[in-house]
Amino acid sequence: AQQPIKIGFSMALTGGLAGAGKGALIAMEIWRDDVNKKGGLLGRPVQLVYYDDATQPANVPGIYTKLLEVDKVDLVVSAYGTNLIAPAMPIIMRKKLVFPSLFGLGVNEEFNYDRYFQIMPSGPDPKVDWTRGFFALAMEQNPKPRTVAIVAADAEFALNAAAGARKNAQNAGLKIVYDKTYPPATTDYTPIVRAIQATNPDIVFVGSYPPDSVGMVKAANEVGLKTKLFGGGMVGLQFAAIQKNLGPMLNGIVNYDFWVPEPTLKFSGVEEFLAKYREAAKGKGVDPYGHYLPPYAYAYLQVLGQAVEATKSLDHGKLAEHMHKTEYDTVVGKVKFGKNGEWARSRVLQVQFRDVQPDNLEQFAGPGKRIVLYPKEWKSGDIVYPYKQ
Amino acid sequence: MSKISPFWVSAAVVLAAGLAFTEIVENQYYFTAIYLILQGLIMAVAWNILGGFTGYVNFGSAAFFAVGAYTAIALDKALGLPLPLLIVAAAAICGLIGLGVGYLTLRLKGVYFAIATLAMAIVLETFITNWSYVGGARGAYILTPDKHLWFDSYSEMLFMLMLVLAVVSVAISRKLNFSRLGRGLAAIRDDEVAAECAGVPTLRLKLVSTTIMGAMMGVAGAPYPFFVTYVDPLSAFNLFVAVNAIAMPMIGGTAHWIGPVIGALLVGSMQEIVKVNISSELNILIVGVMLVLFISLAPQGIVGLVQKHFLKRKA
Amino acid sequence: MSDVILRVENLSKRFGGFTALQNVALHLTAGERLGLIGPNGSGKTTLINCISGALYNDDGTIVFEGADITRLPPHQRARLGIARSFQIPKPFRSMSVLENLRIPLEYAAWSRAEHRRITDEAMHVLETIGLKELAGKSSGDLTQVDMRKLELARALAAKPKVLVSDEAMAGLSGAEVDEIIEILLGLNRTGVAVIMIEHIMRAVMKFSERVAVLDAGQKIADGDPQSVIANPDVQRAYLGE
Amino acid sequence: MVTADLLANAVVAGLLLGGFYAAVAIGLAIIFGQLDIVNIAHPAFIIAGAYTAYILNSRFGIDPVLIGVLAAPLFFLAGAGIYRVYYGAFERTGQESLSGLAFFFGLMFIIEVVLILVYGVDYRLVQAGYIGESWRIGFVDLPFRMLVPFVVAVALTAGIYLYLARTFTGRAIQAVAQDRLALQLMGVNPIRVKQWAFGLGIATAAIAGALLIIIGPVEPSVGRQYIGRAFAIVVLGGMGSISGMFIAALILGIVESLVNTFMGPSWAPAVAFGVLLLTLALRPSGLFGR
Amino acid sequence: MANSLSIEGVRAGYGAVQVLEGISLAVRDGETVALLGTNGAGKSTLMKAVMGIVTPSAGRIAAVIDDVEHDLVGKTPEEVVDLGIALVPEGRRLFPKLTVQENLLMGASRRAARGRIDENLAFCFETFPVLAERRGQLAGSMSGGEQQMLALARAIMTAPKILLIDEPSVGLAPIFVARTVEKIAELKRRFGLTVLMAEQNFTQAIKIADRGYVIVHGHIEFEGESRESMQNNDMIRRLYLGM
Ligand SMILES: Nc1ncnc2c1ncn2[C@@H]1O[C@H](COP(=O)(O)OP(=O)(O)OP(=O)(O)O)[C@@H](O)[C@H]1O
Ligand SMILES: Nc1ncnc2c1ncn2[C@@H]1O[C@H](COP(=O)(O)OP(=O)(O)OP(=O)(O)O)[C@@H](O)[C@H]1O
Ligand SMILES: [Mg+2]
Ligand SMILES: [Mg+2]
Repeated sequence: AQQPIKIGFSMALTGGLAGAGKGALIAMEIWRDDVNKKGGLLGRPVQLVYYDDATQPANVPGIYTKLLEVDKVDLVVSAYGTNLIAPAMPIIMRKKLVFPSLFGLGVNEEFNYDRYFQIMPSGPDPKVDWTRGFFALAMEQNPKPRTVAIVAADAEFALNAAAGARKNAQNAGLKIVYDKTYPPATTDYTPIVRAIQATNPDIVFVGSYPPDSVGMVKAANEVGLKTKLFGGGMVGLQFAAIQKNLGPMLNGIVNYDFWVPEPTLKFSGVEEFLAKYREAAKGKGVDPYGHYLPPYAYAYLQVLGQAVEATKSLDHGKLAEHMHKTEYDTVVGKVKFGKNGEWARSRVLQVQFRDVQPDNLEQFAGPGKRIVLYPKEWKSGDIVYPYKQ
Repeated sequence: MSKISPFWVSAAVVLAAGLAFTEIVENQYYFTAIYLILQGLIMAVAWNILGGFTGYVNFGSAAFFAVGAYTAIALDKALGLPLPLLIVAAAAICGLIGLGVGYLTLRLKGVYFAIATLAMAIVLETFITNWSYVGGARGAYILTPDKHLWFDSYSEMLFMLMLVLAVVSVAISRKLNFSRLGRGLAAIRDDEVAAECAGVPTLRLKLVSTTIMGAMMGVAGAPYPFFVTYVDPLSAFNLFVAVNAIAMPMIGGTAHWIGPVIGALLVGSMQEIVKVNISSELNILIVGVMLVLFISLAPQGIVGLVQKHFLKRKA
Repeated sequence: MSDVILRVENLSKRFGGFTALQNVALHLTAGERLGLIGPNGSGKTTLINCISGALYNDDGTIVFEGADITRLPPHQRARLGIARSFQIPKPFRSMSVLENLRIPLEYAAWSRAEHRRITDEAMHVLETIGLKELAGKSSGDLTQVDMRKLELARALAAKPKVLVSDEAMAGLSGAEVDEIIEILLGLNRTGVAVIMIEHIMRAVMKFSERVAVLDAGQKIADGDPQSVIANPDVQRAYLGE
Repeated sequence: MVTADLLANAVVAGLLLGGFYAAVAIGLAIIFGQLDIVNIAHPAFIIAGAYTAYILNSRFGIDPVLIGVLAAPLFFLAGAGIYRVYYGAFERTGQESLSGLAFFFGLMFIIEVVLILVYGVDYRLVQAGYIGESWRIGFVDLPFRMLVPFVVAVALTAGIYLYLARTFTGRAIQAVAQDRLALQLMGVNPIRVKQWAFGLGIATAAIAGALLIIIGPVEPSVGRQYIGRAFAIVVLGGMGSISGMFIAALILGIVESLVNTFMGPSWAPAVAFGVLLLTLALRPSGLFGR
Repeated sequence: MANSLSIEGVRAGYGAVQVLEGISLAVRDGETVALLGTNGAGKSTLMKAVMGIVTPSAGRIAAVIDDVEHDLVGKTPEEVVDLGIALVPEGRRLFPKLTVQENLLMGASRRAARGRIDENLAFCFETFPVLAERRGQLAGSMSGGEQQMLALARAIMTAPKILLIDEPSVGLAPIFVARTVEKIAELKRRFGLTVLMAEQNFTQAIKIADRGYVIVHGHIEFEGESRESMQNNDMIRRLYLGM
């Protein structure tokens, strides 16, 4: 038999990011099986070599050196999340490897590495593009909102998203009446929501992680937060378990997303992939539907695989060249990378929760609960505004 | 001429072996793995100076480590100082914080002191989280320079640097252990009032030991940004750093300078081996089981176990 | 009274609302042997805690060799030459009996000790006290009485000018009490002033040149032993006749 | 912009939060405060309690508080068993409590990973009728999500307080760490007392865990966030004192809430733990230390 | 009902160190027996052996409690205490961080003692008024002598049938030594207590002791069947009376 092609990476299987990391791993294994069923790459079977980084950046350099020096992998892809992607960069750069990356926000702004390719559809100016839609939607409404409150968790992604939001708000001429951050380990969010309410903002932008997203939504409901648009950068509202628990409290929230089962987003292969994912995810304690990250985890390997097949080589120079100029067809739609390795055009969706029923998981499997409002190209419905008055 | 002690001979051998290692071994993986073990070793040795010799438990080790790392980040960004100077600066600043912690011992004993150090760590973490110059909660990127002296790679240089720092730390700890100062510290650990009344300047000694501990931990943290290239408060104020700093001396034995060294080498290398060989959540499980087993089988640490064995044989 | 080595004036100490010592005045001349007695809880230990610095007094001054030491930390007092034993023994438990003595020799008596021969000096002290056989024993394993002897030995190792012995003889048989008295007398002959706190009246009478009596935090008598025990107040409060 | 209603709400929210903190810390007040066992893994037990609540709630729809109460005896047994191991390894050989630290760190990792292996790392939540509802008195909101934990915590604290102060076993629990032999000379078996007390402490984790998951989503490693707070509360309260612990928990809750409302939540940990440091500086053995 | 203690050929020690080399003695019902001996002779070790704190390597220790005989060897201290045997240990062994009152109540943990709390508490407070005054003070901050009183009082709170006292007068002022001895005698009268007492203060001990033993290096060197025989013994005179 042929020597397998080894693809190496580090992944968070324990620790803070493990929820997403394990989902990603399932998706990547589905891709491996799909490819191997079709005869592998360049006629060679594909093998994944990975280690758990325990969501600890300190582990990452060691893992990638091991992958390269001991396991002698042919290709590498990144771990999940900015904090765990960045520590691998110097090692990858020194070896001049192609580095498909999974959800790192603006990592390449620091490194300017021309073989870095980011699968997250945040766009050429990731931090700003992220919330562009949220504010664009707001400014279309009548009467025009005038004030905004920005609140974010003290952690990498949320702060970057909030920084982008600040820029967008300024560009839109909104007055920022509240702009604070909170530690992710906060237990009770009602005091924060009350302080926000005291400034009476038209819009509330929230940059948050799963536990605080839940806390914020619950507190907003309990306090009866009166605002016209609420959401924007809340991680966690994309996950089925949290959606089920929050239920009707979600209605009206406008939040970013990357893929939802709306008719406008039926890319080729995504349904089949999700069906396999649902099967594989059973009993693994990960998101049962996997709408958010897994398709992208599948896609970044798809891109790599397609590049290998197209160039018929494992030469990183050739691969990089191909990846820069080609538009790829993946389960997350057409992917084209820009100069800095980000998507050439942003496709951060803004979706609104609609008509959510209590205590029902299945409702989120299909369309109608998360309406795509932005970008226009993928729009599946109209905004309900204001959120709560 | 006085005889050269076996300790210094072995120290020289270790350093020479380290140098030879960088020459012979091509596989960069070993350098990163050993770097982490040595980092743990310095932290453990430092913790033990206060925790083992003096009897004051520091729960805030991660804060010293992180402040060391952030000192390096800030000064690298502001002045672009070379690494050795950054290390010296980190030692100075963390030494000062250690001195401050030392003053806590004036009134706070036992667990009250331990919790105060924990509180101090959280306060410091909040400050760094809110200090945007070094990236705040967003974290800071450090681009490692291309220069690495005569070494083949930057990680080889970091490895050698860490080895030197580790040997120096162990030497300091050993010196403390067997000196008049060390006996003074032991007296403090046993009974502070009795020590004072026997003429031991307890405050001064405690200040010396907290300062050395702080400085040493800062030294362990200073090269870290160059090792990972991206640091955020969450990963710098890391629970694992604090756990290892405590667990390694406990497992090795706290009363003797060699204890933390043995503990760090044992636990550290086990962790590295498990990390890359058992690639799943099981690795943390194994680390957990290992901690429980080691410490249950040898509650006085490995040194304690060996001593007991010898005592039995002698008797 | 020119050679007063230690003088306590107006000393008061309170614990919360409870006054343990009130306006106590006491002096000690160089080379003197003072017995300090008083009923349980009268403040004897508290007084020497204040003198040694283990506690700080609320009011009053303590003067040692002409210098005010009221606010000096204990280790500096120990270096000046005030050594004490603890009534409830406080050995350095992780150390052997011998190592226990190294501490005061290396710290309190550092300027007076012969640096190279710390171990010999420690052995010498142990021999005097009669703990030589136990030199290598872990100090935590001693019997109560041996621990008290160790307390005394550790105080001696500080090479003091004033030695305060807080019930070092408690629990000893008559013959053993005599031994300890001999040791203290011997020490006293070398010029060391001794304050002896003891409830064994036979020992107090045999040893003291002068006796001071505390009761409920106040000094109620101070003078030559015979007249002090003849004092009706002392009899009522302490001797119970 | 300090208005009366904002202030009142902040204080009330702080009280409610503090009540929950008391439930988190009360087990430690026994295990750490009175038995002198540095049980770093206590928050991990609380997470285990939260998962128990999650599992039974999602499967049978039982109320989480009720689950907590029902699970408490099981946790008690688990705690008693763990104490046996701890005793065999450390106390029997006369080790001071410090060496147990590494043991409990290990235990913490084991609990976390076992939860991960069995239930994964996804965030878990419970469903109950009162979650999301709130009760409005004047301009003060009382969200049931916080009020229910508060009430349960107060009941738990009061119960344990009375138990420790009024019963012979309660007093023995307070005494056992001070002198084992002395306790034997009172005719009491210190190991049994400790085992009982340790079990009791762990049993409270079942209830605290249920409260935790009522308040917000839980994943196996979130327990780590409570290590600092829980230990700080016990120490601030003066180690063994239950009433001191309760007051310390309320203070911490109120301080955090006030900072969150008026200063910027980002500073809450620094202020809360700064208060702790200051208190210790002024009262080195906590608020109600002996 | 009779309570007595008998010890036959007991050997015991610590690890490799043998301390008791075959000790035999008896305390008969209602007797107060004094145990004398120099520092390190083994008095405390003997008491620990009775209580089950050290395990004898040979010999027999038995107690008759309310006419029922119990073999004490192999019993844990709490089991021995539960039978109704109490020890006032050397070094006091109080609970330093509990208050005086709590220490006393701890003494009454034993089931048989719970019914007599009020009576025993009153007796203790009458004997040592300072304990009543300071009932809220932490035991650890009491003066040395006060702690000794508390230790004795706490043992009385266990409502024992047989009381072992390791040096009751250590650290007590003469006035309290006299009073303590008197109260032990009163306990004996009131409750028919059987007492074994190690005591260096010979003149006081002899006031209430019915008989005595002298231990030297782990052996019973002398057995005095009466007060007179004790007072007239040469060894005792040498050791205790400074002659
Ligand atoms: N920390 C404290 N808090 C409260 N009271 C205290 C404290 N320390 C001592 N006391 C009280 O002060 C009084 C004096 O105690 P001290 O130890 O000086 O007595 P003493 O004369 O040495 O008695 P003894 O002969 O019994 O040793 C005692 O009643 C004691 O209970
Ligand atoms: N825990 C221990 N470990 C080792 N040896 C011990 C221990 N306790 C006592 N010994 C030794 O046992 C011997 C007898 O001690 P014991 O306490 O029985 O004497 P004692 O007659 O009560 O004397 P004292 O008058 O000093 O109380 C002593 O030589 C002592 O050193
Ligand atoms: Mg005293
Ligand atoms: Mg004895």
